[in-house]
Amino acid sequence: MRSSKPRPSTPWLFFLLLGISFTLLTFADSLRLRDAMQADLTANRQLVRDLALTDLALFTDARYVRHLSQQDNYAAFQDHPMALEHFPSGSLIMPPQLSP
Amino acid sequence: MLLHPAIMALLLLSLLVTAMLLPAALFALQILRHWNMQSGSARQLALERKTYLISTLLTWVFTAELLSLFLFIYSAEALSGQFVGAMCATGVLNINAWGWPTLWLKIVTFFAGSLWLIMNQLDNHGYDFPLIRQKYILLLLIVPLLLAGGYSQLSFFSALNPEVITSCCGSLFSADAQGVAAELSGIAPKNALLMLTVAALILCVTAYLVLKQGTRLTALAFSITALLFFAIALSAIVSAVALYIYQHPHHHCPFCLLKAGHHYSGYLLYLPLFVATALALPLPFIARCQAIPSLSATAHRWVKQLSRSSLALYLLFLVIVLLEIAASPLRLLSQ
Amino acid sequence: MITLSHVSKIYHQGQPNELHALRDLNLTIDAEGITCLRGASGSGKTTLLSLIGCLSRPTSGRIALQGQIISSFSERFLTDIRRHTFGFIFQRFNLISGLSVIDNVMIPAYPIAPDHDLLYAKATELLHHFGLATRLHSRVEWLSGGESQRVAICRALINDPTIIIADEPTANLDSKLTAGFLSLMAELAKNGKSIILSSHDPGIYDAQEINHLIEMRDGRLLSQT
Amino acid sequence: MNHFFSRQRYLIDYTLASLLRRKGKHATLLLIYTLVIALLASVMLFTEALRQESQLLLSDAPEIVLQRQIAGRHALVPVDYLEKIGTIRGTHQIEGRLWGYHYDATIKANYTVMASEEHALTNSEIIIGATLARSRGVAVGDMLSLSAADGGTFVFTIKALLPSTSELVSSDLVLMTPHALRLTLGIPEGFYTDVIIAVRNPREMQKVAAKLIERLPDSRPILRDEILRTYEAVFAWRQGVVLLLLVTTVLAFIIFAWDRASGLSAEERREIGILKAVGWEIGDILQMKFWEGTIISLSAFLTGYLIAYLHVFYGNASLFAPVLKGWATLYPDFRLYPVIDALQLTTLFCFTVIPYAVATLVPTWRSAITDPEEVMR
Repeated sequence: MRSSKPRPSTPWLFFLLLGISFTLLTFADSLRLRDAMQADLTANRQLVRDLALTDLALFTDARYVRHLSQQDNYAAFQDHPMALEHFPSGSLIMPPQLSP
Repeated sequence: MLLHPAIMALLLLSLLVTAMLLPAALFALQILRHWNMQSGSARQLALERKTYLISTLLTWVFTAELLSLFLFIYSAEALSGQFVGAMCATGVLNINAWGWPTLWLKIVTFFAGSLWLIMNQLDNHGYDFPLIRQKYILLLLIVPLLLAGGYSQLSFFSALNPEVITSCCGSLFSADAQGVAAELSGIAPKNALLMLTVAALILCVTAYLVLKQGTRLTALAFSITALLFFAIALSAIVSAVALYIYQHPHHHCPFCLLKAGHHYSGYLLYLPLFVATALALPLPFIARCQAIPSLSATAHRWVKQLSRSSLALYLLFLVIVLLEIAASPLRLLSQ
Repeated sequence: MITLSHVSKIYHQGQPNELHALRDLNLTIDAEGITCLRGASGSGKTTLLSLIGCLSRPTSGRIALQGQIISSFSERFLTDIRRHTFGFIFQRFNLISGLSVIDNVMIPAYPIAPDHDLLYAKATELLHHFGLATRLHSRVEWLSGGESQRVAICRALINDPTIIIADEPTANLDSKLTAGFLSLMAELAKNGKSIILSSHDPGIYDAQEINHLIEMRDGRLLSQT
Repeated sequence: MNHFFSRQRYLIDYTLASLLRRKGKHATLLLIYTLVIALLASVMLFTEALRQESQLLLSDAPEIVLQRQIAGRHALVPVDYLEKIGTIRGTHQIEGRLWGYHYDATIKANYTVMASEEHALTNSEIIIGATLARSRGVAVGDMLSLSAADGGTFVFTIKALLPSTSELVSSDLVLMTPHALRLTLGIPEGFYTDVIIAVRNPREMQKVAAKLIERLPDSRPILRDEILRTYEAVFAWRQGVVLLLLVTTVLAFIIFAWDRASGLSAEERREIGILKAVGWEIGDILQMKFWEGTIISLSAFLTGYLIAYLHVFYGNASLFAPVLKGWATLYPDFRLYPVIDALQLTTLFCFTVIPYAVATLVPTWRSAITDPEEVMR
């Protein structure tokens, strides 16, 4: 005789399976998205090469954080490694490690 | 010190493990002092009930440790971009003296943990807690191991300084340092594979003896051979199998195998090898328990089952090694 | 079948509210049919039942069940023995509210993990037998006292126990339901189950269905017939 | 083995039935948990994607950038430096680079002005980044005036915009001819901003850089590897800081969960007592409670992660993009390059599920050791 009412574990195990497969699917989906963006990426790399760019344009609030790798000693947040920075991005960038 | 998420996760795990371990250790001391199965006193009942908590705690501790073994290797891999000359996880582990000890301690912990869990499981099959003392003595031995692992990991991470651009005159301080060697030297591939074959043959013989007789001596022999096989297999992976997988005669890294670029073949190799060894190590101990009345039937069955599964996994490992070698266009032995 | 020798049970040992529930009790229950423990409340009936039923361990003394000494078993093994040997019916029925009748009946079998369809069929059959066929999927808090008790009996029977332990089973029932309960127990006894129940209700211990009577007072045995 | 699975399934059955009975209580817990995980996962996915993209893009950055420093400050490089460098073996392309910052008072933003000879510009034409064009509200063919170093104002025609898909690297760029740049920024003839050097064999980069310092003691070479490493560290650091802040959220949640688990109601205690009395063992109760935790945390973990994935890669991380993308005046608008791996998932798991499991461990056990005898009283 079959149970007239489904066991509560059945829908949950189904949900779990669904969740896991969707999670695995995100890996496949990320590959798909990456493929779709490949052309843009290639173009951007070409731009980086052509213009000899060195930095991402993520931080533009102050000029000494615009080109992180090209900054020099007078940049405000480097005056003291632990100095609190006026601009928020400065406080999120690791202070330079003073190598021995 | 780096503020990398994986490092933070590892430190968090090690904090949690320590927090769970200390009460467990205190409890182990209580057990050793006050345990009396004949008594129905309130204290004895409380102790018995606490064993449930402690085994659950320890199951979590060892799960967390297993997770942290994976995470440690992954994060070493992920950090390799931040250090000069560290091409992969091997290089990162070489950065300071704590890298390799941490990894080894984690591996030893994995085996110690599986030994404890198997013992605990076996103990649960006896109505009178036959192994309680041995179990908690073993726990007291594992505690310093885990603490050492945590300490070593903390030292490793706190001594890591990323080599970022320092704007004080020239960033070239890093140029003086030659970077960290990302290479492990191995023995000649031919010798490694030969040793692996010999070890496999001995393993089969001892496994046959255990399955036939199941005595303490044969179990001990199997266990020791398994341990040797494990060591030889690791060195064979580094000095020969990895070369076939990378199709490169000088790339020895044991961790790059775990990457997508090599079809995750490392998991296929390491999983059977580690699990097989974890199953083989408790064998002499289980064989000894055949003498305990409340456990003898279970122990007898377990000796057979564990040695059979262990051998099967070792053979699986060998088959995978052979397949990898056969599939690789690289030829090392023909010259 | 059940032998207790020099059994004591002390609650809150070493604390100000220390309670000697049983004192040096020697007792053999050869439980064919229905055995009734009689005594005022506080006489140690419940403690005795919980010791016999492997719900707890004696502070000292030995208990043997079917020749096996169980008094020094760990809780894990006591439970294992309990769930294969005993079925319990409690004074307050102790059904788990919020769950359906059939779920309540099946719960004791969960850790043993029999095949689900078989278990379900067995529970349904039991409930049919005890006249609860229409109540299978009702929630237990909607049942009447008599129905609740019959659900509790079904639950006690789900694992095919050899011994049924009932602690003051009729305290919450009127005399008509009490008589009904006794006839159900007599029927079970006829089918080979042993029944041990405790009561201070004359309607029970003077009833003709009772085969053995054990009288207790202050944690000691008074008489056994 | 079969018995094992069938037993676990029964325990799951029971757990779900008992969770469903207290829907309200558990739904809030699940909701909060899911949100916390979604938040953490979004941060991780977002910064990781950014980190990966920076690595990919900047792997085409110049191999060596040579700056000159005077008094510890970045100074212009005289043309004759190029000749001095030219004789170092291993270098194969040496070019002076002209670029600088321009502060635009109208929108209070810094532009990066660069000289470009490849786009065939005339001296009055410029090419600008798409973000900049958006902020200024200008389009191709429009005029853009920039104040010059000598106090005057130059008016340029916008010849083209850089593709909007490249905003991550080009948002604030203004490309013009070298001549126009010198006039606008005031860089005298005979000087460059810095020098870029291509090295034939990447393994020799360190050696070339060492020679550069030896030959030009006032110079500071910046290697591409260093740039990559720095970005790697910046994003790891960024992710770390945000996670550290969010860990307090997790902690708050854990305390909440612990409180829930330990504040067992009398009814729940009685229920566990009944279970034990009818034949369940401490181990069974613990396993049942393990499933309770697993059902809640796995459901929350998977749902939270999926929400985060959709939020970051399909919803463009709109919730906290302003925080994570940087406090820029010119917000670059870009699509993230989705890179996810097992490390991220494992790390997330360690941050969320494990602490939850550990926090509920002791309260769970405490409820499991309820004396079965209690229900007889």
